[in-house]
Amino acid sequence: MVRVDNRLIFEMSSRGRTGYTMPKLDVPALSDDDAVPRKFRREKPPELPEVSEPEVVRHFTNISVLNHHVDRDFYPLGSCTMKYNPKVNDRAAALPGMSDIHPLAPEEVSQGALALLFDLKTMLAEITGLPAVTLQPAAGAQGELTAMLMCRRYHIDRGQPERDKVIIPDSAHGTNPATVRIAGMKVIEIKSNAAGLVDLEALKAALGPETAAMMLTNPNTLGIFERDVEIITALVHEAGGLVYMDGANMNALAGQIRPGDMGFDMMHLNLHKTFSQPHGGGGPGAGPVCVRADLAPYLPAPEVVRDADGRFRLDYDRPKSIGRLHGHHGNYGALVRTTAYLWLLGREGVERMSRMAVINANYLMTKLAPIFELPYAGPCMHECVLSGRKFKSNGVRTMDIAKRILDFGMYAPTVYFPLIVEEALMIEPTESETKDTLDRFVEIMRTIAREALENPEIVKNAPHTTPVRRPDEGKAAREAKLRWRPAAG
Amino acid sequence: MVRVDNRLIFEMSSRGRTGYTMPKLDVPALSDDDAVPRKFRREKPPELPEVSEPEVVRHFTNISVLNHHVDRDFYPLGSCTMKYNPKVNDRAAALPGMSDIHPLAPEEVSQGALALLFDLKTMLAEITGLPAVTLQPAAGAQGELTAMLMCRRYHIDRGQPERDKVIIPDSAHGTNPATVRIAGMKVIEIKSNAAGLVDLEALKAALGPETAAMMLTNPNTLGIFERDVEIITALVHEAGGLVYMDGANMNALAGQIRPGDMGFDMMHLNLHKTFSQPHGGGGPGAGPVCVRADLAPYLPAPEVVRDADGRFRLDYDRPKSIGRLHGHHGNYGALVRTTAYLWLLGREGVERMSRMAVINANYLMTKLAPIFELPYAGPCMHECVLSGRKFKSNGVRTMDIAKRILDFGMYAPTVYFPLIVEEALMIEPTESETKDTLDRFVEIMRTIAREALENPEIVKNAPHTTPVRRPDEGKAAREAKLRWRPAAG
Amino acid sequence: MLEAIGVRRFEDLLLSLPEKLRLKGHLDIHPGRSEWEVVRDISALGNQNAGAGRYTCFLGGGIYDHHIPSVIDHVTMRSEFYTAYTPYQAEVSQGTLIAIYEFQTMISELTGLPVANASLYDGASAAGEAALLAASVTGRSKTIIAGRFHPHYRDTLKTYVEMSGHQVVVDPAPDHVADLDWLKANLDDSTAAVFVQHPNFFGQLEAMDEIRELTQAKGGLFVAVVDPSTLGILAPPGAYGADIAVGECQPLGIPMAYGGPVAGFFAANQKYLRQMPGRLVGETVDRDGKRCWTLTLQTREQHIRREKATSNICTNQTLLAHRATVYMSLLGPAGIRELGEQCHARASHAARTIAAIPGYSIPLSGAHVKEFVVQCPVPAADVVRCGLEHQILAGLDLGRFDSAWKDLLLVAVTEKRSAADILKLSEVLAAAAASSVGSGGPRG
Amino acid sequence: MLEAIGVRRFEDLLLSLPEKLRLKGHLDIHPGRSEWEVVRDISALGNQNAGAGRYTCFLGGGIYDHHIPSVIDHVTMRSEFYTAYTPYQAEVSQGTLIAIYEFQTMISELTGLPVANASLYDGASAAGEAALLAASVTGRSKTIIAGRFHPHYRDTLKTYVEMSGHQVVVDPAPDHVADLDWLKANLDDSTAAVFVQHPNFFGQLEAMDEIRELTQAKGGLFVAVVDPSTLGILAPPGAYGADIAVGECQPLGIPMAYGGPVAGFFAANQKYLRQMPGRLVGETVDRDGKRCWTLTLQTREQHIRREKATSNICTNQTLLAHRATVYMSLLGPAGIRELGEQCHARASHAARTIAAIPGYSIPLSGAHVKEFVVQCPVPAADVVRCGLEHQILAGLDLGRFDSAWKDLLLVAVTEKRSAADILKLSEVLAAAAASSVGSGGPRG
Ligand SMILES: Cc1ncc(COP(=O)(O)O)c(C=O)c1O
Ligand SMILES: Cc1ncc(COP(=O)(O)O)c(C=O)c1O
Repeated sequence: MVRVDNRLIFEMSSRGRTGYTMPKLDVPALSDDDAVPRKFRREKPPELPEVSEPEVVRHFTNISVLNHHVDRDFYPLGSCTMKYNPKVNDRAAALPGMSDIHPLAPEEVSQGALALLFDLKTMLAEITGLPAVTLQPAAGAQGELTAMLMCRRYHIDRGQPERDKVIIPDSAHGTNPATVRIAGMKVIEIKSNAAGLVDLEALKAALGPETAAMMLTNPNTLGIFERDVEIITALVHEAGGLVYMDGANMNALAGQIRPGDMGFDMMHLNLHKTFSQPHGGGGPGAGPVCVRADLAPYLPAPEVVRDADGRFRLDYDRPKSIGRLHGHHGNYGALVRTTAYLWLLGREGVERMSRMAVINANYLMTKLAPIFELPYAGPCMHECVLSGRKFKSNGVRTMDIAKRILDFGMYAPTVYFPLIVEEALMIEPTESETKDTLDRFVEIMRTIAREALENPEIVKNAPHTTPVRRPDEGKAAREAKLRWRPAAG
Repeated sequence: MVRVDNRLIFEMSSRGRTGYTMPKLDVPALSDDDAVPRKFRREKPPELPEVSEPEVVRHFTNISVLNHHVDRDFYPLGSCTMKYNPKVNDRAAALPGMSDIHPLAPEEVSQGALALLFDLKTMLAEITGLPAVTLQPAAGAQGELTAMLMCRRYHIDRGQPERDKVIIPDSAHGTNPATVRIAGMKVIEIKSNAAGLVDLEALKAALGPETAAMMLTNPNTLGIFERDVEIITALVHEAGGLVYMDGANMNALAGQIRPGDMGFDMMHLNLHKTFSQPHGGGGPGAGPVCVRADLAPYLPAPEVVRDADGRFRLDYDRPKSIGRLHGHHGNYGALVRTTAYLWLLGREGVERMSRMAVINANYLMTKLAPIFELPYAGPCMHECVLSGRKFKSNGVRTMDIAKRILDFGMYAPTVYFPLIVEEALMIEPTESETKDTLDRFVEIMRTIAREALENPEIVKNAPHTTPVRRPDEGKAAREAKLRWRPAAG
Repeated sequence: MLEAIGVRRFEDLLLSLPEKLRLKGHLDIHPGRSEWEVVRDISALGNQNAGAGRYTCFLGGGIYDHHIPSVIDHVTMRSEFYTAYTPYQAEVSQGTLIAIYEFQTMISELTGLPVANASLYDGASAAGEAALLAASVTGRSKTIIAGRFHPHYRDTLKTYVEMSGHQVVVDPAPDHVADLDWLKANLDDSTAAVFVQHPNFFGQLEAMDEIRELTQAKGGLFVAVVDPSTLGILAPPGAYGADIAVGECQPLGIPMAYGGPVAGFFAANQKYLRQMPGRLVGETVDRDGKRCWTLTLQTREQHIRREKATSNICTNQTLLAHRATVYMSLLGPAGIRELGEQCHARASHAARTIAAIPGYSIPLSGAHVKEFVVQCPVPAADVVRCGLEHQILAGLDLGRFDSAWKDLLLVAVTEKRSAADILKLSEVLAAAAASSVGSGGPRG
Repeated sequence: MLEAIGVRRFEDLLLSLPEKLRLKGHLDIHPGRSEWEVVRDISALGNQNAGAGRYTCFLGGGIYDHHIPSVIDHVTMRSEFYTAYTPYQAEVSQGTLIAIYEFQTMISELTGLPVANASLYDGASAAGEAALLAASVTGRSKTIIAGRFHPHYRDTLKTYVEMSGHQVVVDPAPDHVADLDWLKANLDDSTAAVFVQHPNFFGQLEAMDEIRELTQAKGGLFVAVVDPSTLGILAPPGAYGADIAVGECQPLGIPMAYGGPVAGFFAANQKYLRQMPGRLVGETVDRDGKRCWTLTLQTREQHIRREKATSNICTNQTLLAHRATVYMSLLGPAGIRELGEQCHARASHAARTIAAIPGYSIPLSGAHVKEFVVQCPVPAADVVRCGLEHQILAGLDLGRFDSAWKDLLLVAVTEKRSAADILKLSEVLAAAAASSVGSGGPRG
């Protein structure tokens, strides 16, 4: 049913066609006095497409079906927590008084929004065990930046500006080191040990008087819980550093154990992973940061607070704050979705969520380990990392396997990450999937493994049935055609 | 991208799974006094599927993409007016105070709904030239029934109960004769003349003292305007009958000419054709009936009226009314959509709508006539009827051509209707299509015509690329499997 | 384009229209508005209505304020469903066909009858169609309505059959349930069908077994009019031997929308299959042997059979049937049962609470599975009016239908009505009684 | 499933978690609610907010109450777009990739700069990223903010760069536009970039040509912060030589939503391509030679380059960028121009109307293309409060940012604000002045 109508919207354009309506101008037309002075005026109109409303609808509808998406089938992308997002979340975010409110409206007519934010902060504080929360960061990476800036400010405040080294395991997500540099600090990378965990000796060696912090993903990106977490946090604390948890994998822990209780001082959450903000093809997300009480003064401004009379207020008077990271209050719409999600789930629901996520991941690990290879022993938490290296001798790479999965109508796992696993396949089923779906996935993987041995060409040339097949990425980068231009002539 | 996951929702069922939430029961549980007596109780639960919310979403999302639809591409179904429906219509119908109102709410808190209905009646009266309007009929066929019942009541009221014959041209839609019978009257079918129009002699012959009415579709189902309409209406009036216009083709006329001015006494409109209620895969629609002022007393009850003080009210006191045809006020949601549509278009928009519909149809007729055959000369109005008979000698039937179109991603025209055209292809482009789309359609038709001559097998075996290919309709009717049952055993 | 067509002006295409009749000026309707103005103006009208978002709704009488799971809008408002036409070209309509087939199956399960169609306009017109069917298969001319039947359904049924010479007789039902003696006296060999609503218009359960027996003994068809939201707890029509069951799908995930669009369902005994009105989807296989679905038994329908069709219906309420299908899929057997139980428990609690308010009583005994009648100490219209002041739609003033009922209020309680809502209602009722006393207003 | 895994209890999977740290009881959050309760409770909160459906909104300051065509919600809320992940597997992500490519093209057209990225978090953080880029390509450490700049953008920019040792100096702009003398005095060889908002925070047009000349003469980058809804009438940054243009897409079809999610855009001169932050989609061909799209130049990004990445951004605001893309598609060149003209005409009318109210004046001359400052005879906070009584968000009390501005009100006028709305605003302003006089309340 899907034709790849390869036309861009610009290529459907026809002079004079429009898809909008404007109210009748019921005020006087502009007088010369009011006109924009000539030098400020636009001369050449932008070459936007000229199309009708039906054409716009058809174009976007037709390109949309070229996408895989969670509402279609399994999306086992490790580290991405592609869970199903209950539709009530979107309904909540679109309600009157939620989607149509101005961020600078007086607080007296924003009490609903402020109450919601306050309630969400309270829930996230409880879930993480870290009592002070900012909801401003727009995504995980901005949450990391928030925390690293706070960390820097904290040390400076304590008269230790020399503390500017941040220790990061080699299995960490790329945003961690990138963030550290932007926050004006330096990265010390440490190798993981044979079990895929933090190597305590390496950690000790890295710690020192310049240690600002350690960033630790737990469960780590292999899906393994850092069993020495208490020792790790204690070591860093002893050295005078803070311990930051990259909370991208919180779907494994929520309701089971709390980062605050493990000794973490700060962390971010990815609401678009753990707490059901849909990914939107790459965003929006939200990356709240939760911290120890004594770090609260450094949180971004403004902060939602509740006064003694029960009224809510934005507190701008935060002299130690690192400042703002967003023009307004962050991705409020995402925060509404998470609030709806947490209200829907409640405490038992949150516990069930992580429990099922862990069970599903272990189920897949158990079923897939014999077919592929499990470089680090389980049990895993919410995701498992396999290696596809045994097919290399047949010329089949993990990327080929990933592409072949697409032919079966599912998405591919995250591949080649974490970097420390050769030919990595990182698989995260989430709690939303039924056993039936997991079994279908296992069956597909088994089929592909067989093909890789018996008929490797079919895998190496995959995908075969998708709208397009292996775009030439080299050409894309070389030519850097980043916008459409009309054909010459 | 589309896999035909052939599973029905029942086949995804797994004991104990659910996709709903209920509020906590915050009232006392049922006492024995209140319990349903045993004999009234359900013993065996209905075998509804047991599935989770994500499974429901995926199932309906995945089956949905097996459909063709207007938001995908051209839908040239003659007589169906598959125009694009502006999205604001749906937004209007879903607004608070529109979708969430109870039909039995007191009038004092339903003034908005009543005002809307009154405004819509006023607009439809103006467009049709027939001043009295009921919005209750849920679709065209129910509109026809409303009118035929009114017609019957009218004659009885005037002491002419013997008037129970209704004259219908052979090109009429099937609902016309079916309606007449249900209304307790008899059908007199008359043949069309060589030009595809009402044969005046046949009409005269059919008229008589038992004539209750004539039902006339104008433009008729060949897309041709009945040029003798004034003579026709005069003849029927002379014979003491009423003239009903089947307004399914009003998209050709709105804003150009008014049925009331042509001598029609009553008519229905299909809001789901002319006035942009989306078809919903077969419904809902709405079939308002507009009549001459003196027929107003027979309209269904209740009627929306405006009192002298400007307040709106439902008038139930209608002694001559034919009564009710609907549990409440008809398809209100559709009526809101049409109101939004007409407000959006305004008078110029309505005129542009019919103008473009007629131009588009004539453009297609001109381009397609040389490829197929035009049994009745144009110009046409909003649609044109071609014949595919010249391909019969190659064994290619119109149905084959229709199926072959599907391979190109467009829908097929209406085929084998009207019955008076051999191998009919009834094509209605509507005003929403751009010339570009029409040209693509012509190109497809040209390709198929070529194939029919050069490579008829490809047409006869079409479609080739659709999710399924020519369902066995005989088997369906013979076996009459009208519901799913679990596989035995 | 005019050039391609070969005319100079648009008007040249309209030469067959009588020139003197062509509109000269503009239509007398407003100039077009922008999308924003349309939204603004319709919102303004919406604000004049008692939307269930603002008013707590205890109104029922056939249309109920149930919760609508968010999934339903999301899925059924996909362009693929809502902008598709009737699935004539089955090859590119399997989505609609599968959804209808599932609907037919679910309605069959819910009613306990083997065949169900793809939907009719609404519950009331479905009753009308059932009356036509009964008249046609029995060749008889009398239709009996027994028990306390919804007056709108009664009126619609009459509209559907009376003009073709059929007679409709209506049980006075002095006790607000079927009067079996009256029924026996009126049942005869000319009786095509007996219609009973269950629970009836007043929320009462009717003696379905007895009525079925009496009816079928005389060779008439027994037609049950039922609320599908009660069928998780109440015996299905198939279980008590109904020949036909019709009703309204609105409680199953369809917005109230001032009463429409909703969707009627029609389920029947196998033997009436070929007389059924409306579309039917059947399973078959395609050329490659693949299971698939298609419209079937179309020889019953007007576009094939014309005046001999079983009904004149063409466009139906497919999209609303889809909504009900998604709803039933979400609920499953456990949910449909819990839905019934919740309404039942809440209605019982409401009835008990109201019975305790001085002056008010619950005149009819029997289980209140969702809706019940309240005897008020003042005209029910006054109670309703008092409710509006507190943003409560307190119920349906039955005096609208019969002046003898002017002190009766019909109260519906869905799963959405919390204990707090019920408390609020009882306060309104108390206030209405008090204010009427205070103001010396008219009593009983 | 536990059996298949080979454990007896779920807890056996958590053996690596320190037992004593595991949560023993429940989390201290509420039990779950039903979907209906969630909708009800969030609706109740919504009713405590000044939704633009109930309040007439003259608030701006970066977020505007423009009309959002219905098509946008319909199309972008298709599961295909909003439940998809970042388009890593290009084969099954062409929908997202095409839409982003179109976004990049449209932003490039609107800004007159050759390359634009796939979106950043918002306008303010986009300014922060631009400052980082400028510092990195110039190797310089001073960032200058000239003219009357949005205080939130200023603060965000500072947060982004100050911690890595960069200095931000801010023009006092006593005349509420850039002070060119101050600028000359502060521009030097250590200046990485000069940022100017145009129209500026007070709605004024800035001397872009002059500032560009001064800046580039010193080898700094000239960064324009612009409102895309004005770019149908105002010269694009490319035309006045900006090196980088950043801004906020919210006016282009994105709900206000208390300020987020919105989407920042980032467009630049070709030469900064390899330093750009954020994702980029490029055209290429697939194995069969078919044109297609893919994420490209990813070596700039954190997941490849790690600490050497040009930015740490990963998740961005794609869905909001889609909204802007659909919006710009609907409007086209004519619409984007008419949008600008309508806001301009309405803002001018509003300014003229307000200037005629005794006590009020429009202190700044110059074209008001969408937003302008009003000098009030009473504290702007009082005017705002008075507006609330009439369900009007009268504007932004600038006293929130600087006590010297406490009598200044910033008023934004979009195409949605009718003559009647403007009249209502002027009445509120008049009433605020009067009531303050009457009550003997505090003056200026
Ligand atoms: C482990 C980990 N850390 C951090 C991030 C960055 O989060 P975001 O994309 O929300 O900026 C991700 C997201 O992919 C992640 O998986
Ligand atoms: C000419 C004509 N008349 C009547 C009808 C019946 O209208 P409806 O389907 O709305 O009942 C149709 C619809 O297909 C039609 O095309």
